[in-house]
Amino acid sequence: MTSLICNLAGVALRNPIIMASGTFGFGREYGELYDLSILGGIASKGLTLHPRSGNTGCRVQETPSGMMNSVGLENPGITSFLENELDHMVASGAVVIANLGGAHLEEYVTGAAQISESCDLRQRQGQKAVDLLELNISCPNVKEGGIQFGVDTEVARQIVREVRQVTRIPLIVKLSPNAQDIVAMAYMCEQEGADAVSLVNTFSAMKIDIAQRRSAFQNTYAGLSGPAIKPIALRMVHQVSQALSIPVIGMGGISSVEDMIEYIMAGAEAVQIGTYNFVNLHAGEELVSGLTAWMEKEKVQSLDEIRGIV
Amino acid sequence: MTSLICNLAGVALRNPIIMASGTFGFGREYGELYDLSILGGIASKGLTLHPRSGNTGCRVQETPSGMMNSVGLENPGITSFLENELDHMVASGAVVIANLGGAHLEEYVTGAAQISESCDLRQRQGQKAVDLLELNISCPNVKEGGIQFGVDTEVARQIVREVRQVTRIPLIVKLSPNAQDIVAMAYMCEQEGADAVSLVNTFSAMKIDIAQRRSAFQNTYAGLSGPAIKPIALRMVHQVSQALSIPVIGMGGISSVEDMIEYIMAGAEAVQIGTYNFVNLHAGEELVSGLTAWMEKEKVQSLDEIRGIV
Amino acid sequence: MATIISNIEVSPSVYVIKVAGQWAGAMGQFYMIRHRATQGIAITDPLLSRPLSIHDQGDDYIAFLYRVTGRGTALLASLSVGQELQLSGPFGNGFPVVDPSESVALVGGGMGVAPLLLAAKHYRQADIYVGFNHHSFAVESFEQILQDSQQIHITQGQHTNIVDIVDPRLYSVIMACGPAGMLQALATKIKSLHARTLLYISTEKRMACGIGACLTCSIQTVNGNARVCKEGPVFTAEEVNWNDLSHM
Amino acid sequence: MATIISNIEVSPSVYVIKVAGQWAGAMGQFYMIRHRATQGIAITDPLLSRPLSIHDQGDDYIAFLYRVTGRGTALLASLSVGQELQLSGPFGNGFPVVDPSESVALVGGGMGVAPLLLAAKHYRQADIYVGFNHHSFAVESFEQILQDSQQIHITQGQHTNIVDIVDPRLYSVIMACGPAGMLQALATKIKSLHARTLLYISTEKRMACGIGACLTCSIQTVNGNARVCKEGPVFTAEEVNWNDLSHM
Ligand SMILES: Cc1cc2nc3c(=O)[nH]c(=O)nc-3n(C[C@H](O)[C@H](O)[C@H](O)COP(=O)(O)OP(=O)(O)OC[C@H]3O[C@@H](n4cnc5c(N)ncnc54)[C@H](O)[C@@H]3O)c2cc1C
Ligand SMILES: Cc1cc2nc3c(=O)[nH]c(=O)nc-3n(C[C@H](O)[C@H](O)[C@H](O)COP(=O)(O)OP(=O)(O)OC[C@H]3O[C@@H](n4cnc5c(N)ncnc54)[C@H](O)[C@@H]3O)c2cc1C
Ligand SMILES: Cc1cc2nc3c(=O)[nH]c(=O)nc-3n(C[C@H](O)[C@H](O)[C@H](O)COP(=O)(O)O)c2cc1C
Ligand SMILES: Cc1cc2nc3c(=O)[nH]c(=O)nc-3n(C[C@H](O)[C@H](O)[C@H](O)COP(=O)(O)O)c2cc1C
Ligand code: FES
Ligand code: FES
Repeated sequence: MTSLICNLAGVALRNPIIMASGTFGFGREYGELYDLSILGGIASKGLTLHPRSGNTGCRVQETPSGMMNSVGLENPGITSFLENELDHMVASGAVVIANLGGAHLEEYVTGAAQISESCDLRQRQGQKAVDLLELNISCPNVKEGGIQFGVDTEVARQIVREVRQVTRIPLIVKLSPNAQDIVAMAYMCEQEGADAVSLVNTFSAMKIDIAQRRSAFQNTYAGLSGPAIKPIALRMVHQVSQALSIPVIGMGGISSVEDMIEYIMAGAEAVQIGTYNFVNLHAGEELVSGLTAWMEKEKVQSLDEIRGIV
Repeated sequence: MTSLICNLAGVALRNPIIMASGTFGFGREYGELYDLSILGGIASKGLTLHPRSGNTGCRVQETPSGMMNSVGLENPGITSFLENELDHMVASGAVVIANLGGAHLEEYVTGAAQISESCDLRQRQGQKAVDLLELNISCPNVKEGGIQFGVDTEVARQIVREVRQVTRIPLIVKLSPNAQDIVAMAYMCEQEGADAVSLVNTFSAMKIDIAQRRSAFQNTYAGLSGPAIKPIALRMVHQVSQALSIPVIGMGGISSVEDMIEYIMAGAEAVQIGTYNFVNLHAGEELVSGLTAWMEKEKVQSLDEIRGIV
Repeated sequence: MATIISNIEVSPSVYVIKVAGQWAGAMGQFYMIRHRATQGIAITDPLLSRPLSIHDQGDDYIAFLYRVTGRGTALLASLSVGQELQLSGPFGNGFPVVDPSESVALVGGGMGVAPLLLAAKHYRQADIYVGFNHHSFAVESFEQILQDSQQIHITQGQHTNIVDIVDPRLYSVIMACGPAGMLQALATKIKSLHARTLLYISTEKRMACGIGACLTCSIQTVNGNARVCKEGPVFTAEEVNWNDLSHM
Repeated sequence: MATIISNIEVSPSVYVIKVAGQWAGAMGQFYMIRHRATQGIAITDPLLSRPLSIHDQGDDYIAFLYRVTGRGTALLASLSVGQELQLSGPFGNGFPVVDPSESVALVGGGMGVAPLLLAAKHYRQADIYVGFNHHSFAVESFEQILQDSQQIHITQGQHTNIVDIVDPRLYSVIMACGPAGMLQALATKIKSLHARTLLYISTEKRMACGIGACLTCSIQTVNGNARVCKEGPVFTAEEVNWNDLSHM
């Protein structure tokens, strides 16, 4: 019997396939297309303490084998998430990951505390709650003039440390590929008590509208994702996996079973699927059944047999 | 009259289109396909003090809209270059850029000195020589266990400083996108007397051969180039152009006239064409005539009108 | 996957593509269309699907009217009969079904005529106004379904504007599709004539998912953000922010 | 750009594609082939061209025999008559022209038969040995050009090996193409029989440019590195490093 179960900080996932934050909403829309309970997990749209309306102007551009987005963390805010979305996510049957963003340190900490308290309460009432918290440290720090938190290890350390203190929910830190030293960044997360790291978020990138003679995005730069970035993201996941003892969740451009296997062979405990959800609306179900089929064909009974083999 | 002339450290190029190092050999092969004198410049294959036979095993893999290479600086060495290739490159009529690599500090410095002395001698004899030296600081530092020189600004500073001291040939420093802080790296080059910077070299990346359960490349990682990287490279060129007063040469994935215009609008004085030479063997001639046609159509008389406009 | 039955250039750079099968969908809804070279070969460029409104439907086909404006539509135009497409949909809210007592006009500018054919099939009594900067297209398709040839009004050429020949006071409801500028001109005309016409517009915005999950197609409305792919593409002129609509 | 005249599956997953035009090239040379969906639409995936040996040539066409092994060849197989390809070539050294007095054999394993047809057209007296693991293909093309049907020898199935039925002592020159293992087995057989046969092999290596500029196709030889696309693809068995050849 092949088993796809994987384990993240004591949370068992049916399989290592998680839908990436910002590409799956809160699961409602994809839930109309297929049964979400077959998924390993779902990461919510990035949440912030207060509702955000996101960026104005163009929000998406296609690039060679990739896309750039500048959604700007449009989200209903944590309170609304807890009231209107969490029940629905829990009911999906997949492991629920709340993805947390912020524009400054206090926003992260207050947000984490709010999610945490609300989930404690739910649990005392016997309700299922958020299984894992994914801390997105790639947000621009508005107090420091827009520099990304996730670039400098010591700046990021402060967030990880303080968020860790306010929550007992198992903590994943989601790393930015724009980090100056992604291995040092990941190692810092392990030191500060993170239960796992996930990588990569989108690459800072640019597209110029030559007819208009200005950036295609009002924020000048935007985030690159999709198959184009896979070779770089895979290298980062490999480097980080070699350096850490906590689990690593790999992502960036995954569009096939073979791509997932590459990440797992590079050391990933689980993987996330982002942009491919747009290219193939049934990505989740096809990858889950495809992974099972691959394991049977290759006579791999557990992914542990191949994890980190490279 | 539209003019495409561009200027790099006092060296006038017919147009801003330079063939990138490692993708154009020493010009011989492409010279059989079209007249190289129409090009702005040609950067030689990366040269090292001694001949190198390069890496063993697989050297190229295709990726989504990109390619990875692990040629490993196979080259005939500087002495052979000076004896057997330079005359031919000079005869092409394009500006000649010698691209210099090295496995440790002394190799860079000795190599730069050798090229420099030989070129001084040629000039005293009334012969044309190397017009520009392009210092590739992305090579792995074999003495320091393979870490790339181009990642840490202070490590790179030493090379730029010492190479600058041994040559009067105008110096371009070619930056790695794997640099921890590419703006700081570029600024260091300006401080140390570089005449220009060029970017980007290839991104460190990985591909796993899942059937063999090992990396597709013997060196584990290899360098990603091509259209896939363009959005990230363009962002870096924009950032660096904003920070520097010396000219910036932009590259990464250029495959069309529109791509070149994006780089120029982002601030590039000139551009380099790499991988696209493989996709379209007549890339050089088509881009030169395409750029002229574009300028005429858009009524742009000089690229200065649009350079850095974004 | 769906098989192409025909793919015909009906006017310079404008095509009608017909795809086999029974496809759901109502007037004003759209499909996300992606060209996969061959079943099973994953091609990652172009990556995203392109939104196209349902132009026409039959028992065994669905049709889209499109203009070649970039790589995706150029690729689409290069496909021949028998080749396959990836179609997902129908998505979006579509045009509203209003009471038969309302007097309805349908106004289309350029490619904006695409979703109106299905609307015309529903509103058989509606007056139809279509304007083209250059060549006209799809006009016969409208003529075929109309009960009275007087129902259709056409302007053609860069110096005429379809909005000029619409008198909104004649209609309690107008449904329109076309460039943002044209839609806004129509809204302004309604206002300045103090007409009490309710104007529905079909909007466009770049999309990634098409189903409401990615938030790349958000626009500003008086009720906060709305997703063109989910709450739209049809909005009332009252609720949208014209400035925001002019950004693609 | 070149127009496809025919693209026929001659055996499971093996195709012959014919492209219109007068194309240069000699036996053992190859072309770099890229599938551009439509003239003027830049598609960047797949990015690189694929090397294919010239299989056959006529006054107004060139033909390639290929097996679908990945995305590029699968795309190629999906193309229909009238569609366009980007062809660059001919590249590489090709098989040597030896003195008519030499006794020549041509040995091909699997897809290795592809470049041998042109060689057989040149060496009309040569004996031909072709081996297939599963289905055979291209055999009739050889038969058509041979003067004597006794010249061709075929093995088929996984338990036979074409090398077993070649007696190298009968030939002063053998030209061979096929999997690295087969080529090495042939070289070993020549050695162990103390035959004085000169063995030329056509090698394969992943390529980016195809013209000698990128050095991604370098292999080790007794004379230092050589580029498969420029100094090769044909080398003598003496000069290559078999270990290196087994890496793609
Ligand atoms: C709801 C909706 C319905 C539409 N219905 C039709 C129709 O029936 N007929 C028709 O011809 N066109 C229609 N469009 C516009 C059509 O989607 C674009 O013309 C098309 O996506 C352009 O793709 P391209 O690859 O040719 O252009 P490119 O410029 O190469 O496309 C690059 C990217 O930008 C997006 N994009 C570019 N222009 C538009 C646009 N105007 N709207 C949305 N995305 C765009 C593309 O989808 C792609 O992701 C509709 C758009 C929307 C949002
Ligand atoms: C000089 C030469 C002549 C050849 N002649 C023929 C021929 O006549 N008929 C034929 O069927 N095949 C021939 N091949 C092999 C053919 O090039 C590959 O089968 C083809 O490139 C595979 O492409 P793909 O996209 O289907 O496979 P993929 O595995 O998807 O290709 C990925 C990348 O690897 C490269 N690649 C994969 N396999 C090979 C290979 N065996 N050799 C070189 N590159 C490879 C591709 O070119 C591409 O860049 C020849 C190879 C060489 C070097
Ligand atoms: C439209 C879009 C929105 C995203 N929003 C978020 C977000 O809110 N929080 C976050 O951590 N990552 C966000 N991401 C990043 C993805 O979760 C993922 O890290 C990235 O896209 C790389 O994976 P991919 O190449 O599979 O898409 C977003 C990505 C896209 C494309
Ligand atoms: C096969 C190959 C070999 C290369 N060799 C060198 C080299 O020797 N020295 C160097 O500075 N850059 C080298 N490069 C990097 C290119 O010059 C260029 O910086 C990079 O490919 C990005 O540009 P592109 O996307 O247009 O290819 C090489 C790139 C390729 C693809
Ligand atoms: S296109 Fe994704 S939400 Fe509308
Ligand atoms: S393929 Fe570029 S040198 Fe041979």
